[in-house]
Amino acid sequence: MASEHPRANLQPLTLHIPEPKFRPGDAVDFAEVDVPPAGEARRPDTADKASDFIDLAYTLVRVLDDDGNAVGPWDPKLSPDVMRRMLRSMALLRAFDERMFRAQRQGKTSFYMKALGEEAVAVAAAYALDHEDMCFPSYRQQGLLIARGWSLVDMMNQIYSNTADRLGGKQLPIMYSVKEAGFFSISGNLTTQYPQAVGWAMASAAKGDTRIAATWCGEGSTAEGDFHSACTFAAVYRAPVIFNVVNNQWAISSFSGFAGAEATTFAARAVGYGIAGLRVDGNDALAVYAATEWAAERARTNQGPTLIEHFTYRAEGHSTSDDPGQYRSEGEPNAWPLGDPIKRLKDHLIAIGEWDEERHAAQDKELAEQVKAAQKEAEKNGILGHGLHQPLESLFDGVFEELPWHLKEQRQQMLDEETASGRPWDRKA
Amino acid sequence: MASEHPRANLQPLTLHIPEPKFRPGDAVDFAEVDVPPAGEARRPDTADKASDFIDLAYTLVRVLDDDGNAVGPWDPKLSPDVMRRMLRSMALLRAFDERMFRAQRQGKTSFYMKALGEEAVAVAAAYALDHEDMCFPSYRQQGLLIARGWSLVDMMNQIYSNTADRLGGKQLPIMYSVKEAGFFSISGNLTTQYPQAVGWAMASAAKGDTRIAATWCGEGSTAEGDFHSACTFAAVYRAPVIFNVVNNQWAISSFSGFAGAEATTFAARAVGYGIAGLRVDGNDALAVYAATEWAAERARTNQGPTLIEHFTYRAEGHSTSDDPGQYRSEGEPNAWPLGDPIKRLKDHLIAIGEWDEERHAAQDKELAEQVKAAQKEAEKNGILGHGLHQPLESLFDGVFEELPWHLKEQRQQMLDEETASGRPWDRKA
Amino acid sequence: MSDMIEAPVSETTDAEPTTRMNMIQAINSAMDIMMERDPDVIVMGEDVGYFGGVFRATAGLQAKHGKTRVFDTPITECGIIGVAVGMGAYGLRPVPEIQFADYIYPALDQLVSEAARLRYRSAGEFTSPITVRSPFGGGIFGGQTHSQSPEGLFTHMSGIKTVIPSTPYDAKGLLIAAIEDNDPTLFFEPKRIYNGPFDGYWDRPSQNWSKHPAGEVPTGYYKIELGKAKIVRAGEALTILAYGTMVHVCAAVVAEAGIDAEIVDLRTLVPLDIETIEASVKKTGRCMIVHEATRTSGFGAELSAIVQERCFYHLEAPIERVTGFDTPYPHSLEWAYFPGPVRIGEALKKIMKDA
Amino acid sequence: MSDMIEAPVSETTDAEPTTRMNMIQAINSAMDIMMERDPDVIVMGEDVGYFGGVFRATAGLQAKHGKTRVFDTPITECGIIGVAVGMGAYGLRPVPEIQFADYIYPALDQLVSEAARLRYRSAGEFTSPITVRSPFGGGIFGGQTHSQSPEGLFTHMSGIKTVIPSTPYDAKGLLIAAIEDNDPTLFFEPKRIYNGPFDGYWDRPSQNWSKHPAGEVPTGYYKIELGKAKIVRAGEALTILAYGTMVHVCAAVVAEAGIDAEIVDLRTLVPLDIETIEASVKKTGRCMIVHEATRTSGFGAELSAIVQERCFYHLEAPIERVTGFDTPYPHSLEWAYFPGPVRIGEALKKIMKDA
Ligand SMILES: Cc1ncc(C[n+]2csc(CCOP(=O)(O)OP(=O)(O)O)c2C)c(N)n1
Ligand SMILES: Cc1ncc(C[n+]2csc(CCOP(=O)(O)OP(=O)(O)O)c2C)c(N)n1
Ligand SMILES: [Mg+2]
Ligand SMILES: [Mg+2]
Repeated sequence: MASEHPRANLQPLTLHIPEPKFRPGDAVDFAEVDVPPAGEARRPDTADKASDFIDLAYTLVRVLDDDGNAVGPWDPKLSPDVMRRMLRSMALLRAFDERMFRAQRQGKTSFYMKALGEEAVAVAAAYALDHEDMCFPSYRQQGLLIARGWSLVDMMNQIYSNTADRLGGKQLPIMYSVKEAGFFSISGNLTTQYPQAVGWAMASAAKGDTRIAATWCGEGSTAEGDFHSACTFAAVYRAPVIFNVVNNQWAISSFSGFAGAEATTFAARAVGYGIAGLRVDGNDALAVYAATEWAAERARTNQGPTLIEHFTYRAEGHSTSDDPGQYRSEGEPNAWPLGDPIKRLKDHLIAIGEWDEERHAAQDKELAEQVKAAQKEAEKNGILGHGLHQPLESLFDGVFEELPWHLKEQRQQMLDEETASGRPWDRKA
Repeated sequence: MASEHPRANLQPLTLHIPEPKFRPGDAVDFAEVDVPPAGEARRPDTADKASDFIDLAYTLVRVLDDDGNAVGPWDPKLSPDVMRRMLRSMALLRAFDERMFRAQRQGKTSFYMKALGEEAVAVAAAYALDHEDMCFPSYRQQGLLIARGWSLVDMMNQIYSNTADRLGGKQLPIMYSVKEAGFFSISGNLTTQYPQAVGWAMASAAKGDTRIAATWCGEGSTAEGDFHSACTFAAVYRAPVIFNVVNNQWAISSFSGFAGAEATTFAARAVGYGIAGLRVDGNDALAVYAATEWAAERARTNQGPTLIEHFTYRAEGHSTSDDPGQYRSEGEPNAWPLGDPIKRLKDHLIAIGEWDEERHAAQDKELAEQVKAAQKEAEKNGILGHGLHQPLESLFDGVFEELPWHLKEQRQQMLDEETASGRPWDRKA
Repeated sequence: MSDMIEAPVSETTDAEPTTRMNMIQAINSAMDIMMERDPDVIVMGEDVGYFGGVFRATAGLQAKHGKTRVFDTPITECGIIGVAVGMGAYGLRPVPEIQFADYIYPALDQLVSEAARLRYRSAGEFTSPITVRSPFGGGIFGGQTHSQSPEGLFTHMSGIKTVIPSTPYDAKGLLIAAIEDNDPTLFFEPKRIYNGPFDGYWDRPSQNWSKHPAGEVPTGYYKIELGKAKIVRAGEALTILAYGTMVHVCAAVVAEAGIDAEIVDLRTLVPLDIETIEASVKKTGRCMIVHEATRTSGFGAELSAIVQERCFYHLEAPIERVTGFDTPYPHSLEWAYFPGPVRIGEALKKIMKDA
Repeated sequence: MSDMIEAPVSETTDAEPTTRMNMIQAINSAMDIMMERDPDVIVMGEDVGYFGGVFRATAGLQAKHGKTRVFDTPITECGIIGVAVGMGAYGLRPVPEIQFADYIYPALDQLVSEAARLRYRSAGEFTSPITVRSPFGGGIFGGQTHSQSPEGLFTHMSGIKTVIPSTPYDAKGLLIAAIEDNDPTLFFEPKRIYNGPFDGYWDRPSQNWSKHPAGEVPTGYYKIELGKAKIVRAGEALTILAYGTMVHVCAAVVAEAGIDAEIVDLRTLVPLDIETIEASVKKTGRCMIVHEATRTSGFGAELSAIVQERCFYHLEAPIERVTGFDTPYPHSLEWAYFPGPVRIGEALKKIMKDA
């Protein structure tokens, strides 16, 4: 065939490499972030077809306006009591994060990850889901456990890998597993939980159960193939699952542009699969609640999956191993236009006369005490690196249901080693 | 949090399992397939933003109408000469497929795959691309080679794994590699070529080259994680690449519903990533040409990737190992509403007075002869299973650039084996 | 060679009635029976539903057990295993198929980081009682991507079991055991012997299971304990460790060579039946290991290492590995790659040299 | 222990001037130099661009060589390797990073079925001159998914090379050789010794490279041929085969035990330097193999098998493998898993028992 573009006439191609707006030292101005007014987004019927509300993947479902009012069709009209409990859960999560972050800095454990600034995402979702619904979280949804009233001491025991750690010190701190609270074992490998959530949801549907699944991953993690497999399976079998994409703008040092945010929203991925998609103000607890409730209703009525992008901001470093000052402007967290999720819900409760600053301050104090007391309790069971908290032989527990001979041999070898050595481990620590 | 859905009141979930419309024995009626009139779809400027023509992912770009006219803004207005060459390439491809399919049935090789009914997809694309552009095909785009005028004898040599097979008998038949014709080595593992095409395109852009890449996969193959990685990378770096999804309705025995076709189009995947998407009548060579030309223009002007869904139908079994009568109605191929791509282009050329049935019949005869002659030529170099066509030691060529000691040892071992044995292999065959 | 492999009756727990089955039918029967016995067993994979699988291993299962329990999937091996892990966590017992073992790599992360690790990392709160079936091995002119033997990889991964049958009888009993097992199991099916035992002489007429004693298979439920090898030929001269297709090739070569070899069909690679292996090698003093997979770091390496560690003072000759070469699986030179009778015969000579 | 490892000067082709580098700096320098010398070398991976990598291995490269040559990627290891394969086919020489070796599994299909097979299946028309860098190994309280040693898997895959340095000097020279190599190479970096050699005594103060002779690294270009091991301690009593972190642990144990061991640092696993290994074992008559990866089917199995095959008649004691256990990498019991001085010491006693 004829080459209709003689090469000599062609302009050289260029490769586009995304670049975030601000780097260390830059003054931050988020004016370009498009924030539609609260209450503006329409709320389709949960029985509507996904193709009928594609626009919702490109706006922001927002309920709380700048004056602390709850407005528009997505207002879940929660009782003040429920809202106060949500507020309390978020504040507790923040207090917990702060204390555990510090514990890591004090050398009491190896690792910690905060959810600072994105507390609403997990907490409000937990309130909107049934307690029996199954959550497949990433590492930043400890808010689910806290909202479901799970024991702080138990969480801390895991963080400390101590004698009371139900996971026997086997997992990195914060990689909880709490079946009783409908919280699936967290994996270190990103996004593997997505197809697993779909499988769980498919199983529930196949069994004629009524429970649904929900899963979370970061915006950066959406690039993994597992994300795509999950969306494809969920679309094909109309699995009763909620996909949450927590778009907190950063994936360690990489801004969301490296996950595709320059081209479209993450909620738009849903459009690509023909499944329901919502883009939500992730710092608005009522919007997160409403979106989750709506998606759960769709799932429960066999309308299939919903993908919710939670537009939020990671106000802290990625983890205790990270220093965000190396790659982004320190002005970002405070300039973030969607504000602080705790303050926004607090302001709303105050605006409707159901809360006040004094009670809030008192609650903060109370929660700090609660966390401190829990920490004290947990530390009775030991902290990481100070003594041997698990029997050595437990290293082999759970590789298989029953130990095959080779693991028995290796276990014996390990015990013999200890005997033979002057290893400074206290078996009974 | 309160469980707002007491379980007892909930309806049991059900799992949706897709089911194709027709199974063996069923009468076929494709009335439900939505076929918009030719000429209807608008043609945006190649400089337009992807978000400005999302509708094109949900319609069908069609140029040839039922009366053999080329209509609408996508008419590429090709010269009769170019169209006659395209027609000839498609007919040659069909003749080639027929003969090679038969050769496999005659036991001359182990495997073959036809492109029957989807000839336009690869052939018209080859005409719209530059010869220097790089193709990353799946196993059903032999039409690219044929349209680029590549030697039939060379292709057959590969199919026969014979002495003249440039790939040294190392690959399954039809897994061509023709660098000279801009045709990347075909992989047996589905969709791996997708990110590779993106990498090639990124490299071209990084180097300020003017060549672009194009890649193909089936609708079934879009489910692989590689597809998602590729689209994500291409969106992020605006890679000059064309993604072709050949939606021929079937993936071996699984209808397109198992890849998500019940929920939306495959072109809609593009919308999910915010990249340009087109849905094209894959049996309309002029539409395929026009879409490819348009996408290539976008790529060449740094507008980034385009995903084109080619809506077509796999008129034959998946491969020589497959019997489609086991899982779909035999009436499907003939009932397919988009017709035969060869007949449609032929009818157009006849309608505009540039072709006639006699010339067509004569050409078919000529092409059959050409293929037959090529086959005769190729078979001089041997057919699979009849004699040893490659030196035994060539088994080790190309594992690495240079043979490490262990492969040298194994090569020697193999040669010693042969000497030691009564193995009926003729080293010189 | 068919009568060289012992009749398997002794292992049958519920042996009547029996019928002739090839390996596909035996595998199909295992799934069918398990789906009847346990409503939590489900079967899924590319083309396994209406069509019944490209090798027909799931034929008839959808019609019998319904679309919700036997269904086709999207073509994403990562998704298939990931979804199976989630179903397992719910409480189902999924039996996913990977159409060819060559296509298992996209699923590796879900297999290794998830299925194999879930029990451990959750201290038993969640488990992965899944059985991944996949045809493997070459000798069918399938070229590079329909012929590979990746079993060795999985044996390096703690938390997963690897099972490979060599007869219809074993296939059924082992598959039932794998499905009942509460840990993830890879069940690799030697596709070259789906229809009949293959003796490695590719230029001789092929056999089928109807004349082989292990082609007589109970129609009902029975299982063969995982982790138990089987001595398919007792002997004194040397020990041959093999599995899958290569068991039959070895048996044929040994018969032709008239050597009194003891042939151990491993059946399960992890956990390995070290007792049987050790006893045999200590008895014979010689050990040959045969597999079709590429040589370097194949499972033969582990076998050689462990035999050497345990039987060092009994060994009268170096342990020999007979394997595929360290090349991709070729198309036209398939039989030059394949560790067939000549390669095995040469190794036999070498290992028996001083005997 | 630092002076137990010989100064590497003899191998340097262009040795002046030198400077003190830790392993990260040496790796950084290798990439920097190769980017200067060859405009086709590009560096990509999660967080490697502006930030310079979570271990800082690519720090400064983007600022110096530009965003088109050093850039961050989406978080898809499959995509990173697939894209690198395509770039390689174009003619570039990509050096992708996988942030932790534990995250290499999603890329396995692109590595094994594509990068490793492209030259073979296209008869050399297309090649994959890519070098995949990835930190591996434990001992940093990284838990299950920041500690694994998957190198053994890749040694089973024909068409790919596997390289593991143990010092800054070697890291730089080997990485340059890997980047120049026209075949795909996995370059696993023992992260435990990025900053200093680790002797396995986790409860003693840690060292750093500034006091180690192999921390003196030429600032310019030099390379160390792939496939060449290095005898880091000559000896007569036994041969120890190790690589990466374990080289240092072995050296420390041997020094404390006062045993005249010959320690061979393999440096490249595929292709293996069999000559050096064979000569050493034939000389000493004893062989110990040490790696951190899980035991079953780890690369130690291949080493044991191949040594046994070639040195059988020289062996005076069973070859010993000292490895991690067949469990996932634990968090709190990391040091019970780790094949540290006690495990090595016990094995030494066993292997030297009759000496
Ligand atoms: C498969 C895999 N690849 C890479 C990593 C390393 N990693 C851990 S977290 C992270 C960034 C994830 O960012 P995002 O998904 O946006 O979640 P966020 O941390 O912002 O909540 C990376 C690259 C990993 N854990 N798993
Ligand atoms: C990774 C992988 N998984 C599975 C297969 C087996 N397989 C080969 S072709 C095919 C169907 C592909 O269907 P589609 O993508 O629609 O392409 P078509 O054959 O219709 O052109 C399958 C499942 C494979 N080759 N590679
Ligand atoms: Mg993020
Ligand atoms: Mg198809």
